[in-house]
Amino acid sequence: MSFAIALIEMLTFMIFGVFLAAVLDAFFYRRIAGRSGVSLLMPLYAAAAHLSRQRLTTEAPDRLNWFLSISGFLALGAIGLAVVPFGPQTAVIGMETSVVLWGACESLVVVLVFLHGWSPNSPLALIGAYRYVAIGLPIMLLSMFVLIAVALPAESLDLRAIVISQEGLWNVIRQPLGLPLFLLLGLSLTLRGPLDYGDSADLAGGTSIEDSGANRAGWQVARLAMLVGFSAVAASAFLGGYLGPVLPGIVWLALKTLTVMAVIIAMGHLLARMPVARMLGLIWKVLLPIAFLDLLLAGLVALP
Amino acid sequence: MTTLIAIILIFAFSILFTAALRAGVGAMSTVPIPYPQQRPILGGTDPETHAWQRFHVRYYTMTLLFVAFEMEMMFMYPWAVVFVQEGPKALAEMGMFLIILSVGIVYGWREGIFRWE
Amino acid sequence: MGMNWLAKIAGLAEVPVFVAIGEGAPSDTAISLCTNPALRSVETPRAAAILLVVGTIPDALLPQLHRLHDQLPHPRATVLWHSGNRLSEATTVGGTEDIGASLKDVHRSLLAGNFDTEPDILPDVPPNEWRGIGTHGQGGKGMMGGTPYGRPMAMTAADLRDGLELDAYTADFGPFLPMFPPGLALTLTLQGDVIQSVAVVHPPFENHENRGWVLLNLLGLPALAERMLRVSNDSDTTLRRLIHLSGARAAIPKSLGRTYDGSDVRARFDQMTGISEHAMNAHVHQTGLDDLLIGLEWHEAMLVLNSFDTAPLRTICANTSDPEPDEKMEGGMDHGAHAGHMS
Amino acid sequence: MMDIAFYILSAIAIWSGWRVFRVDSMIRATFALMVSFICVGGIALLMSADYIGIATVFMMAVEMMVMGLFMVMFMMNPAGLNPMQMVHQYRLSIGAGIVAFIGLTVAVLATDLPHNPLPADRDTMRDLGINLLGGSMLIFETAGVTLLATMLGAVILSSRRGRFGNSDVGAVPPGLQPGGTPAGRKVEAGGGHGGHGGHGGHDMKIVKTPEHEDMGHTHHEMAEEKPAVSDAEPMDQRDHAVGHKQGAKAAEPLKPEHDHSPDPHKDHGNTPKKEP
Repeated sequence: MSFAIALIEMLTFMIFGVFLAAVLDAFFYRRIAGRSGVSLLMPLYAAAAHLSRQRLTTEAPDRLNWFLSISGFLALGAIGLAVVPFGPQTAVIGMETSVVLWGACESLVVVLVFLHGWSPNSPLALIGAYRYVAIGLPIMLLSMFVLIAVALPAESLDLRAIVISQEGLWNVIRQPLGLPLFLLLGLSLTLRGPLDYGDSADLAGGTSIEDSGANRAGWQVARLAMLVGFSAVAASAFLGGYLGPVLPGIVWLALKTLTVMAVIIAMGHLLARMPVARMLGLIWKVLLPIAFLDLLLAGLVALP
Repeated sequence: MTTLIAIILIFAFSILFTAALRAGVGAMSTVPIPYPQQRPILGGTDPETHAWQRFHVRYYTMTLLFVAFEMEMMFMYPWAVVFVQEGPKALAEMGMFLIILSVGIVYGWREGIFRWE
Repeated sequence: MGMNWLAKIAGLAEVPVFVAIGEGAPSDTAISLCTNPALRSVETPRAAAILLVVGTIPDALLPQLHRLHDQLPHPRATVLWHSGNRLSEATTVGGTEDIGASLKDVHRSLLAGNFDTEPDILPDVPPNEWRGIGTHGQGGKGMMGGTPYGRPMAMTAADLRDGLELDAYTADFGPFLPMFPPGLALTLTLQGDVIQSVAVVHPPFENHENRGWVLLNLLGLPALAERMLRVSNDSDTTLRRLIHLSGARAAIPKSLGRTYDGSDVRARFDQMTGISEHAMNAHVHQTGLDDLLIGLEWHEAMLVLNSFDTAPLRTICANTSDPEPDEKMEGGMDHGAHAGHMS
Repeated sequence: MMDIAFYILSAIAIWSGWRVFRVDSMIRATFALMVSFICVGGIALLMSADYIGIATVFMMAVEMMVMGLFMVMFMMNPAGLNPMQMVHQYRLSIGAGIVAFIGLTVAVLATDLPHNPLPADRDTMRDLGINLLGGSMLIFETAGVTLLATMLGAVILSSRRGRFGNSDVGAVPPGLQPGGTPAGRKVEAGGGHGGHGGHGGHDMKIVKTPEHEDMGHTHHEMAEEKPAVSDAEPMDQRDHAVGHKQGAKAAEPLKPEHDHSPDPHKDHGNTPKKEP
């Protein structure tokens, strides 16, 4: 019974989260672009416009993988949200190794974005797919390091235990290098701004260049769902999740998730994307040593 | 067990949702799509060949290094759980392990495998 | 009934427009389209409901326009603006009318079904006949031969960078790609995402717009790109500070796209975005596109292409040595096979 | 409940494992194998081996991705646009499959498997960690050194640049007989065939080159069942056509920094045999 309640809670959280993510995205875009006025319902109108158009396929596409890449991407975002505890001991997926499960989701995202670019049999989408893999793979190492670092003081790979371990002090302060590195992974998972190597403007939309109608709507929803899932994980791992005074836990979690979401969206609009070869070098030569350092510092701090 | 059920439910729901999006405006999509509409996007021109090809991956050496490195990371998860319990010994051991593996990265760097070959 | 409901909501959305720019388009086209709240300019025709032709597409590029038109999903419409083109069933909007309101009307009537969606211009025939050919009826032959599902497969060639012989993908790109300067169409041979050879199919149109906003967009900063279009004068210090903080300058590799006079993409980017006041005289008399693009990765190549104003880019296109004559000289042996398989 | 889940997961694992050999597209084959592994990971979850199960999914997703990159890179017809037989030496492989199946079944049935079900709340992660830092410490550090050797080996074998210069400088394909002249086609001076990938009809005059052996199989086993020679003819022409183009392009003046040394045989050494 409590499982069913948690599931419904998660679904509600996800629906509102996706909607708010779309609104926030439009808000930041307009603010930065200097455009006035924002309608809260714009994302809904845009979705309806997508849905009222035809869904096209290309010559000899891989239809099955096209479909599975979109629905699978959506599912991975939802699994991210499912491992997040909404309160003490209430998570849809409460298991001892939920951090590893989230890691598995990260690696499946690379597979699915690749498939999304592969399946239309279209040159620019194909370039986007391969380029995404180049960045999506190594940037996962960063997230593995920082998540292992947050697991050290908790003595557990369970996200519930990690949240409880932050009762005294949030990990964002205890391990200051962790959250920035983790946010970079978020930009990559949600295909945004400086790490959007799959769907970028120089490829006229990259992996989603051939998406029309329902496919386009589905892919956009899945990207937003991944943003929600990722932000909730980041809020739990670094900002103390549901912990907080007075208000109920889930409200705190929602507020923190929104904050992380806003930061990612703002970073996406404000930071420039460099050519992929430089980013590849940057990850291995600069960011990975920083992740090592993060783990070392976390280890020293956690030692009794 | 509940984990498995939750994961399966989430996947099933996502597939249903995506399928429902497609079914929503099904009226138009039952018509076969004519060839001019299927042509891949190149800005108005007609490609000679299929896009699927023996794609020249520019970073393939990096992927091999990555697989080896990631394999190593899997050892770190159980290590993280017992870190506090074992104390400095755990720190020293993992430090040694990581230093050994860093040699691999430095070597790859020196050979220029992080470039777009 | 359900459809009507969806159509009503969809009618409230910003109209997704794919813009095809032709000759003689006003130089403030990008500004007026992007500042119009009623519409949104999209990156790919697959996402568009309306094809907006601004300016006149010359006869040489009409086949490309027709192909582009047919790639839009139904329901779709074409709108001509400042254009001397004639397309069947297209709506023409006068230069003085409010383009946003007109497009919104067209979009609404399309959704409501008052306005028939435009049929294909081109005949419904596959690029090569394939149905029923071969043992599996997929048009292929053997492992790599034939035209499975209408097209042959790419074949191998040596690579510039590492000499691996993998497939080389040759195709014409443009002229209606958002990251290409309007009118420019190139034949590119790619291995992976690295450009192996380039030939000019059609040079860009004469136009005096500043491409700085396109560069910002290519660097992943669409919001700043729009801001740049909005501020008419260069005095927006917020914009300059934001560009500076975004690291856009550092994101461009050093000495990328250097011409013989010594300016590179970074310097041209500074000038276009108003970071540097220093006026450059673009000497591009000896530089050709082949000098600039060959060996570059796709993203870098797009940055280089958009770092030039139209006039120097036209000179560069004229300087580009065309590989075609060489080919005729070198390989006069099997042209029958060439024509037969490649068309 | 547990049993139903087990049977469903096993059925999907077996079915997708079978699809690996039946689909035409390398990408589909790769990711069918991934689905199979994911189901096995799910079965591990059922057995309360959470970490092992999820780590399997984690690793396999990444590894199949990398394998897919290489398969597409080096196999002809990577998307399976022309249907083909994914199994080399069809009869032999069926036989090998049956033998392996019987062997493994006998092994499973004959082994006295331990039967001590773990309580579901047992913290296996902690056991694993303590073991890594205790009794298995040497194994753990040895694994580190082994992985380092793997990294170095992978870099040395696949990177082009190295401390002794470019890897393809002076590389020649192996001879037909021990100590014989290098096999395969020389790079022609005219440049007209620069784009030829070494497959197809060009090499037909040489009866059996090493890379041809591979080709021959694929040709024969293509469901089409045509002799390789007649098959190769149209491909030959297409190669000519592309060859001309590329040849012409190679003749263009290139920028000096692009060290252009095409070696038409470089890729053959890397061609992976399909052994999923």
